[in-house]
Amino acid sequence: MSDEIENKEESLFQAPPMAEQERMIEAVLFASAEPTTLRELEARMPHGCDVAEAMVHLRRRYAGRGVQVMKIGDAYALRTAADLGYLMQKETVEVRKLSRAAIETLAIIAYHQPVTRAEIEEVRGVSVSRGTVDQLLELEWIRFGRRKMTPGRPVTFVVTEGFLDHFGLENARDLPGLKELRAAGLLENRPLSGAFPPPGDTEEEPEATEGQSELFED
Amino acid sequence: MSDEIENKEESLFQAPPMAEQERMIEAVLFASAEPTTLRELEARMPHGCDVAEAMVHLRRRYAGRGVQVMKIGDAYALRTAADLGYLMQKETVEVRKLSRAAIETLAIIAYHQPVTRAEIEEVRGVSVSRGTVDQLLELEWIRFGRRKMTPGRPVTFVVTEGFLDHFGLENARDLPGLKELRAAGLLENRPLSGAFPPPGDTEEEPEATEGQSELFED
Amino acid sequence: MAENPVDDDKTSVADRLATEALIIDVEGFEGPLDLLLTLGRTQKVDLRKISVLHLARQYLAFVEHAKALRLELAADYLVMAAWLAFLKSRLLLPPDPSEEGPSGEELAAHLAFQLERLAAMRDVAARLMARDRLGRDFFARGDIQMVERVRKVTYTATLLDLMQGYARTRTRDEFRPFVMDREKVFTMEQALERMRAMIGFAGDWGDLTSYLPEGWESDPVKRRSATASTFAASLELVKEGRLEIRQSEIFAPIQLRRKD
Repeated sequence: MSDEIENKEESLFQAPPMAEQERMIEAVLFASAEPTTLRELEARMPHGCDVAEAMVHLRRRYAGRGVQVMKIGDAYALRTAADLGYLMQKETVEVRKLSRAAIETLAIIAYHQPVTRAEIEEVRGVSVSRGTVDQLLELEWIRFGRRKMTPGRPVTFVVTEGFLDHFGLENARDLPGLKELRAAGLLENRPLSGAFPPPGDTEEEPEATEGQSELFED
Repeated sequence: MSDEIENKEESLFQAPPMAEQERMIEAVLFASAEPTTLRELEARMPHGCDVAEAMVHLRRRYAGRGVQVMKIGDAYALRTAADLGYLMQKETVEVRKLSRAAIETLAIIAYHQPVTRAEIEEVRGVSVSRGTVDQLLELEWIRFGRRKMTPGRPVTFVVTEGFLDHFGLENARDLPGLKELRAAGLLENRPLSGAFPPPGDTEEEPEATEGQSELFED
Repeated sequence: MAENPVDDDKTSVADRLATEALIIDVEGFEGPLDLLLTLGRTQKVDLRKISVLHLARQYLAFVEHAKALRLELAADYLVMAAWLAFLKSRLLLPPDPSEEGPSGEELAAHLAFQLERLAAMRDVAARLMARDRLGRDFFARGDIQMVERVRKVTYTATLLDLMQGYARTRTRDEFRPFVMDREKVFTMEQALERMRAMIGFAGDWGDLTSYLPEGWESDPVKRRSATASTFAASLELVKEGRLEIRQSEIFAPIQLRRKD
């Protein structure tokens, strides 16, 4: 599209009043079960809208209501207020019970992310079974993150937006107790040569990196 | 004496304030998959609530908003305002899973890029249909890369920014390798059938040779 | 109970139950670090001020006890026991200045750190799971009914699909028997195909070895494979009634002739 046409369009379709913009994002958020990013909202709204400002108004309007505007990462979603959960027994979905290993692994990923498999094992002192990671991946609570810039360039795990949504977190920084853990130095990675070695099951490690580097050599 | 007890009981089970009742029906209507009747609402709410009155308040509150309380027969439901339907057009887009062939082709391109069609076929063991490649091009998940400096100078395929965006990757190099997939439980750890299949085990052969001949067809 | 050995017959039910309880206990721990954490908790102090020496003794006693009961202990537990025994000696002996690596104190501090970290992760994991959760405490829109019915098909796939797809193609590769690792294998199908083309010309008795494909005669591995498959293919053709086969005595050359 040439500049000229775009300019014309802008003047032809002036952005709707703020109250109307607020209605619009309200409708869009309402219609989708998944969190919607500001970018997605913008793409859907008429040209020239200030979605961020409309969101401020909308959040204010829903403050204290039975339905809330929740921020999840860069995205927003309407969710019922947590204190009314007891009214919704009919809607409650049975979440698959996670094993203790899966819960701990999830917590380690959330608090230490991005974290490699070897680091998870270091913290837990046992090897991570495949089923555990698999289960968390399938729930879409974790995903692969970028590779570590350490020898072998191991893949890392990070938590997803779905994780934040499920636990009602705006941000991974809002994880309970994160600040205290960090202040106590418990999130630092301090390997100590000669210390008790992490559990076995490491025979795959070197090979894995080999295969990978081969893949990307050129 | 008995009067006192009765009074006490009444105060114990006093209905929540009207503002709270309004919040409650708001949350229930929002979370319900179907329109909800006043009777159903009543059954879910604490004793002594006046659901009809709360509904009047709620309807008033939503008057003119992007979301409306609609009466459908005897039941109530929250719906987006009819005049904003055009904003939701994108929501009705039918989302389909990519075919297995397309996913595999896409995966091979992502892992081996830049890769030629013949190379994709070699990895997959079957020929790649034109439709599959076209579909991936149309989705803007792959694009043509530079030509290979091999006889025939075949074109190559690479993945796009759009691909990285869709799959939440920063870099195609962050994709986990085969060993890492196995470690995460995404790959069955089936034992490698020996290079020498037992004599009775030849029924797989024809299929395999078929793939092979296809490989060399063009 | 390990102090007065008794006959198997006389072992009391209580003893056996105790033994079993311990097995269950060992299995109830998720590895040595978990066991150490539990032992450490009995000291009832801040994990940072824990007596690693005392902890090491407790752990070693536990392992000794398990051994006395002839329990199978996972290798992990024994590695930890060895390491703790080493740590104990380092803590008890005066530091040797010529020795390389971290001191006993540093090792002990690190172990305390590991235990504290594990305990902290357990704690936050519990807090995380106790949060209000989607689908249990708060809810998404229940009815995602759309107003407009404009249909446009778009395609999607998740990263998991992608990776599983890749895994699928790669494992298929591992199972495809002839691509890489079978260059020295002459399959029966190959032999059969070759023989079918050749037997038309085999009017008189000819040695089996003369039917071996070119380039497969010298390398012993290839020769063996080609001979076996050619022989198997010959038998197949005999069965089909297209070939005759004979051998004058054991280990004598095998001869073939077209059957008309």
